[in-house]
Amino acid sequence: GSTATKGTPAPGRTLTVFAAASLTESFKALGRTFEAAHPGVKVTFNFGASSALAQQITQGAPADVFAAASPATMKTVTDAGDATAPKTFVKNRLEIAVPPANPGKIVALKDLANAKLKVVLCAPQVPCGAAAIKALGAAGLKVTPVSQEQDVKAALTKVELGEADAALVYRTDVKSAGDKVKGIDFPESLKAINAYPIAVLAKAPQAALAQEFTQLVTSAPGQQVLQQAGFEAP
Amino acid sequence: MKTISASPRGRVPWVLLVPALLGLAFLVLPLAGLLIRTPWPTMGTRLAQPEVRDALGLSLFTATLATLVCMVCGVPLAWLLARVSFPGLRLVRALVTVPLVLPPVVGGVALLLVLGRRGLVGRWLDSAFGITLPFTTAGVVLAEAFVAMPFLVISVEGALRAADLRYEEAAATLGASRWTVFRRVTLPLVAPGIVAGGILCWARALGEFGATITFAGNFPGRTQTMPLAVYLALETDPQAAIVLSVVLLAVSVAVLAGLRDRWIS
Amino acid sequence: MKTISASPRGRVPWVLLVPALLGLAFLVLPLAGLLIRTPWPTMGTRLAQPEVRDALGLSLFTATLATLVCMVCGVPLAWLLARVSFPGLRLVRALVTVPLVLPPVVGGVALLLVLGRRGLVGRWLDSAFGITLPFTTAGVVLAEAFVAMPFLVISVEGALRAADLRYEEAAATLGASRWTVFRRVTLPLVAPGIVAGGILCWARALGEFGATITFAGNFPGRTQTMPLAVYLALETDPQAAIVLSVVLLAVSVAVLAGLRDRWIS
Amino acid sequence: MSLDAHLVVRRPAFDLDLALTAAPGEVVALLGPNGAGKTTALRALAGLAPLSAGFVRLDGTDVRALPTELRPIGMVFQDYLLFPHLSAVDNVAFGLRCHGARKGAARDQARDWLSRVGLSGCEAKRPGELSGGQAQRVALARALAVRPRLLLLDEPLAALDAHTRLEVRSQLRGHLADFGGVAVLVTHDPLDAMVLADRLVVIESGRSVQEGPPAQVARHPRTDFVARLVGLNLYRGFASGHTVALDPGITLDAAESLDGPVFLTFPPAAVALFRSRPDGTPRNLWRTRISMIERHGDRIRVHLDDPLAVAADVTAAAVAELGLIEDSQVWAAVKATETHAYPA
Amino acid sequence: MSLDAHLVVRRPAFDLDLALTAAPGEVVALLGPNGAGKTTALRALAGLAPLSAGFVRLDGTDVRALPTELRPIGMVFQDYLLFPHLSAVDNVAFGLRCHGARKGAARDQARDWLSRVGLSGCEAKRPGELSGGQAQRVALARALAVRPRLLLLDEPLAALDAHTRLEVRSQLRGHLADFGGVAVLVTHDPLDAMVLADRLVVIESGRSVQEGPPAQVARHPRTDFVARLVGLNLYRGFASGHTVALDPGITLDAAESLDGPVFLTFPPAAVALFRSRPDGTPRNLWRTRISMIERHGDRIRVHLDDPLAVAADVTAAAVAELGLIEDSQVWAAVKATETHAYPA
Ligand SMILES: Nc1ncnc2c1ncn2[C@@H]1O[C@H](COP(=O)(O)OP(=O)(O)OP(=O)(O)O)[C@@H](O)[C@H]1O
Ligand SMILES: Nc1ncnc2c1ncn2[C@@H]1O[C@H](COP(=O)(O)OP(=O)(O)OP(=O)(O)O)[C@@H](O)[C@H]1O
Ligand SMILES: [Mg+2]
Ligand SMILES: [Mg+2]
Repeated sequence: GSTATKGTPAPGRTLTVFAAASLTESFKALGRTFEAAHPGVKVTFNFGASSALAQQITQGAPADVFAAASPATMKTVTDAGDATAPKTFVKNRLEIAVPPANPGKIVALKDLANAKLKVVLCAPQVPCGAAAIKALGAAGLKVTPVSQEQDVKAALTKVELGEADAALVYRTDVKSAGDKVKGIDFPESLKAINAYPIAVLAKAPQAALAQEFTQLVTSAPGQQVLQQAGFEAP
Repeated sequence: MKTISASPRGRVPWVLLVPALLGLAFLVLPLAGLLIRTPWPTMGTRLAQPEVRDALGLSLFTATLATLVCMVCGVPLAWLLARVSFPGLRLVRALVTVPLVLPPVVGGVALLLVLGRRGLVGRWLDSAFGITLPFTTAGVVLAEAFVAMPFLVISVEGALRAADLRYEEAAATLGASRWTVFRRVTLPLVAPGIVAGGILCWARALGEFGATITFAGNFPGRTQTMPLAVYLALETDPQAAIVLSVVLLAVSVAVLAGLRDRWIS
Repeated sequence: MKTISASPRGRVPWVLLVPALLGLAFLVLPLAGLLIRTPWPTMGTRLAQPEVRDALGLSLFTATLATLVCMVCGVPLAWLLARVSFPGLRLVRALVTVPLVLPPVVGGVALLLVLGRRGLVGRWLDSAFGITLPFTTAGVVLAEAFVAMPFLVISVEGALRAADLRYEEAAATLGASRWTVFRRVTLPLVAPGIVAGGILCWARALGEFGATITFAGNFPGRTQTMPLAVYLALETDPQAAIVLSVVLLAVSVAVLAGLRDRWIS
Repeated sequence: MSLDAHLVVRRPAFDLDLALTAAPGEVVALLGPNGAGKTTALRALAGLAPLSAGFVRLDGTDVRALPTELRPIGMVFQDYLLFPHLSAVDNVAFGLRCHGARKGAARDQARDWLSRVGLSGCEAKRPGELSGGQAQRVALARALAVRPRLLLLDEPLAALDAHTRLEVRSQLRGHLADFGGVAVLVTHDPLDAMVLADRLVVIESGRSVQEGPPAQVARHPRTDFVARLVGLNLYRGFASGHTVALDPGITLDAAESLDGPVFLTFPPAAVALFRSRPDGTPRNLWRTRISMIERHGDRIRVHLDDPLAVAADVTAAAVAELGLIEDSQVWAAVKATETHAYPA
Repeated sequence: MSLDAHLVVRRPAFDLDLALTAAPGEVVALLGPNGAGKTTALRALAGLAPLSAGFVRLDGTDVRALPTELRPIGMVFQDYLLFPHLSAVDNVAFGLRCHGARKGAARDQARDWLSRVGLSGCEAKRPGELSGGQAQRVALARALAVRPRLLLLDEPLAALDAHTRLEVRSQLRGHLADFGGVAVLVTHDPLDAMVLADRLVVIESGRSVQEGPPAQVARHPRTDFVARLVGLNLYRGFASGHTVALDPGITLDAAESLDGPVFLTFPPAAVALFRSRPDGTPRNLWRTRISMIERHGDRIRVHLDDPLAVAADVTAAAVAELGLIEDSQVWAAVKATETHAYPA
């Protein structure tokens, strides 16, 4: 099957969406909705790390829409002139993820400062790490993690496998992990909300469709799908 | 009548057996860990998903093609490094290891810089021939070949260096040109090394992730290979990721167990 | 007096030279792309950053240690696969390639499942000896060794298969035990193959990213190797990532160019 | 050390089935045409070729289950098999070190052995830098250095120049005489075999066809191979008294009087050729055809074929005088006193 | 094809400097002790060993700049170097295919060559499954099959059994006689050299020490190596008429009358030994010491050393009668008619 699809043009028009990996499930659902509403149009997704997608776009990737997991990565694209006027379409909030049994007996953010606990945070370079620093700073806490993870999924994995007693991750991630981790909400998370921007790209081959897709994402039905996955309205 | 073995080749010495078994356990136990965690009941339904089959097929196809590309270019390159002396040989030999050390994602970026639509060579390919490589299946093959070729080159070069040069001399006295010597004497003599290199190359290409996703993107059916599918599955459903990995493993182990002994003997 | 070469070894045939040069260009051009994009003026300040030096030092240290671990276990394992026949040999040989095919992140997960705090073996290590491997430098070494060992094993096995067994027979008639034969005859005879395998192993360990970050995490000075630093730099500052990659490359090319020819000759 | 072995090695197109015994101190030479199984027999003794059946007893103990390295052997291979990564002296020291000698001591002894085979000065050379003959001498020194009790030599002198060969041969003889072990020697040179061996075992197609002390084998060959080796014409026949009836219907008179199946031999030099039927009545006289004439150094060998294949040595003068040419008819005569018969 | 070469190969511990010429059709035998540089000379002719200086002219054209594969050569290596991955027939066919033959034709020819060297039936065997002698014959067939114009043979008969050796030698002779090219043959067997070669070149330490037709070299050896090879005692001396003064202060009478520096030879069999000074006045008589007694087959060789190193062949009866033992004093006499002098 793989050879057959190679280079074969879609029968109708194809909309290409570059989206952060964390949007995979919700965007796939939105894509199906979009296709249903636009017969003959096929939506193809390129999910990956926002930063890698940004690299691809600045190197001339033929994309129509870019949905990033942080304003910073979107900025590298707009700075390069490949997109203008990004819009925030969802926000994401931190939660404390702990193993279901909660061996560290964690109930609030300040418990993470306990030096005996193995806490993992995201690296400061990635959005969830930046958010964690903001939240901890707001709470005036100093937490020494055992690891600064490359992305939020890596942090979550550590908790799922019981390697870490706690991690600061997004609500959406806690939600997608189901019953393998327990999420603990904490008030300071309001101080560290991460925004997801979306933009139509400057050289989009299907600019009109791209515009419609971003409208779908920001529309009420679109927001409903996203909020089911744990995102919050912008 | 049963053959009595008259040449029992001594005991396998402990000092070799113990580290070998340790090494084997180290390589195989994590796999056991994975297998224990695999949600077997869902296996069937996963395998039935067309996306999984697409990804698996694409992986096998691109890895095999990438291995062919590597063979065609890499074996001659290894020969050049092992048999011809030219100025700068040492540097070239060290440069060949570059893609090995380069974090694959950076390798993907580097490929974009050269072969991307705005890249050094890619710009020209685009304007002259209308060829763009990124985000195509051909791009996947290139990304995999870039990452996997050094494995082939280095192990084949090692095999060439260990080969007895005098057979090549004998072939020359029989009127064989260097090409004939290469084809009819050198290649068969270092066949085990080439098989080993090919396996390394194929397996590395099959497992390649970073350079592929960066250079070729992650489009199902076109550039989404199994490792990419695993990566996305990890985002949404870690169990599914394990299942996909196990499928990839099972297929590759089966292919290797099936093919390799045929090549070797 | 200058030596007149009386044995000009024919021309290098085109059919070998062209693909070899193509292959070389393919491997080296992306590097050139990187170098062109490198913001050279900032190089000095980057290198002066203690974090970069830490990461580089840690990378070299762990890759070297991982290579040693792989040598100690992997060479005997390769010998076992090449010289001893036992039931299940084919399967074991195929299983050895598993870590090669496994997407490294999944490899890291698999390692956690076995050697993590709650892992099959890790649980016992923890309770009996108080040893936990994840998030430690030892964990980095293990993760790198896990990913890199197959390269060593497979290329050494290839070299062993290509070696002339009769020298080992001759050694046996002189009273050499299998261990002595291995140490004093087999090893020196396949030295080029072992060097090649060692290089593959070291380079792969040096460039290892996925399994390391998954199993050992990412903490500057303790588990943050260069590839991890590069990856994180890519998130915020692609230029910095390129600089770091180039540093990693320069160091590894220098090490390889310096050491390898010494081993080879 | 005594040897008592029954070596059975089965291969798709070849079977070795050889009983081999040797008393302590005895040197046994294996002779036989190319591909007869001599190397295979040595390899079986060394434990390098698996026995399909049979046994190898050294001093009464069966060592069949013993791996090669535990057998008290030394072996010189037909193609030397010097370790290419070790210098000559380290090649020789290898076995000594395997038998527990310290590095320095082993090297000293090895140097000693090298000088005994005339290679002082080549100590540091790698096998790739040795000439063929030098390599063979290193291989010999390497095998002798471990002072084996069963010494297996596969054409150990084949690559040596004529003079060195004489020297190494006489050294080897001294060495073999000294040591109480058994030596099994493969050689193609009848002189080597005669000089070095106490007993010859002739193998053809994997089977022993004749055994005995060198002189006896040389006098009483029992196969064409041995006959040619020692330079005799050999025939099978049926004797009644002095008269032996050969297969092609010819009768010859022999010096011995026997009855029943016999072998009959005479040297090529005992054959006289005549253009026409000679006068007198030499009884061993027949008409025959010259199939080939060869010059060997200063003597000329004439091959006769019909009715009896005979080699005759004549002088160049005779060839010229008689005008011998290939395909012509001549009369051949052999004196009965030079014709030798013994029971088959 | 004529050959005119000056081969200079410099190595750390060894120098070859050899002028070698051969007329079309000529067979040149290189003789010399182990390590003399024979193999090196062949490799230099083949273009496998780089010349430090000199030239290799074939029919007048210098082929020094020509790579091995373009030289019209065929080579038999001392250790055969059969391709281990090809069957015997494919080994022989290899060169034919390199010279443009189709696969089928090459195989047919190769089978033909194999049967000529007596190996029909071994076609499908891999080198690892051939015996040493079989391998050597395959190597010979492989080199001959390409019908080279310069044939380089490095001890091509060393591993053959005595009978096969005779056969292959006579075939080789026929072959060499047929073909108009030049053959350079390295051998340790004087008989091979005598039978096969038109001219001998004796090399010692990389230098030619004597050249000439076999018979002349055999009669007039000029170095100890050659003398031993052909079994003569050789001395340097200064002649005045029939009297030759040798270095140790002994004078011997020779058959020839010469003046100036000469070589003097006599065969070991020409030496008579006496317990006490014999009566009469044989002029070539001196008192000497027995250093060693050796049995070679059926004759006994007595080595005398002081004042002149002489080999003497005597009968077993003489040894017993005279009670010859090592280290005892005897009188040695040589008839002047058997003593042969020629200018040095
Ligand atoms: N590994 C093998 N596999 C199959 N056949 C073999 C193998 N080795 C030898 N043979 C065959 O077995 C027979 C005996 O071989 P062997 O080497 O013992 O002969 P040999 O008496 O040593 O001869 P030579 O004097 O030529 O060295 C030959 O016909 C040979 O072709
Ligand atoms: N590759 C080499 N490097 C250095 N020295 C070498 C090399 N090959 C041979 N020699 C030396 O050169 C000399 C001549 O060697 P060569 O092989 O030509 O001798 P040869 O006449 O063929 O002797 P043999 O009769 O023993 O085969 C020897 O002393 C040998 O040790
Ligand atoms: Mg043999
Ligand atoms: Mg030689």
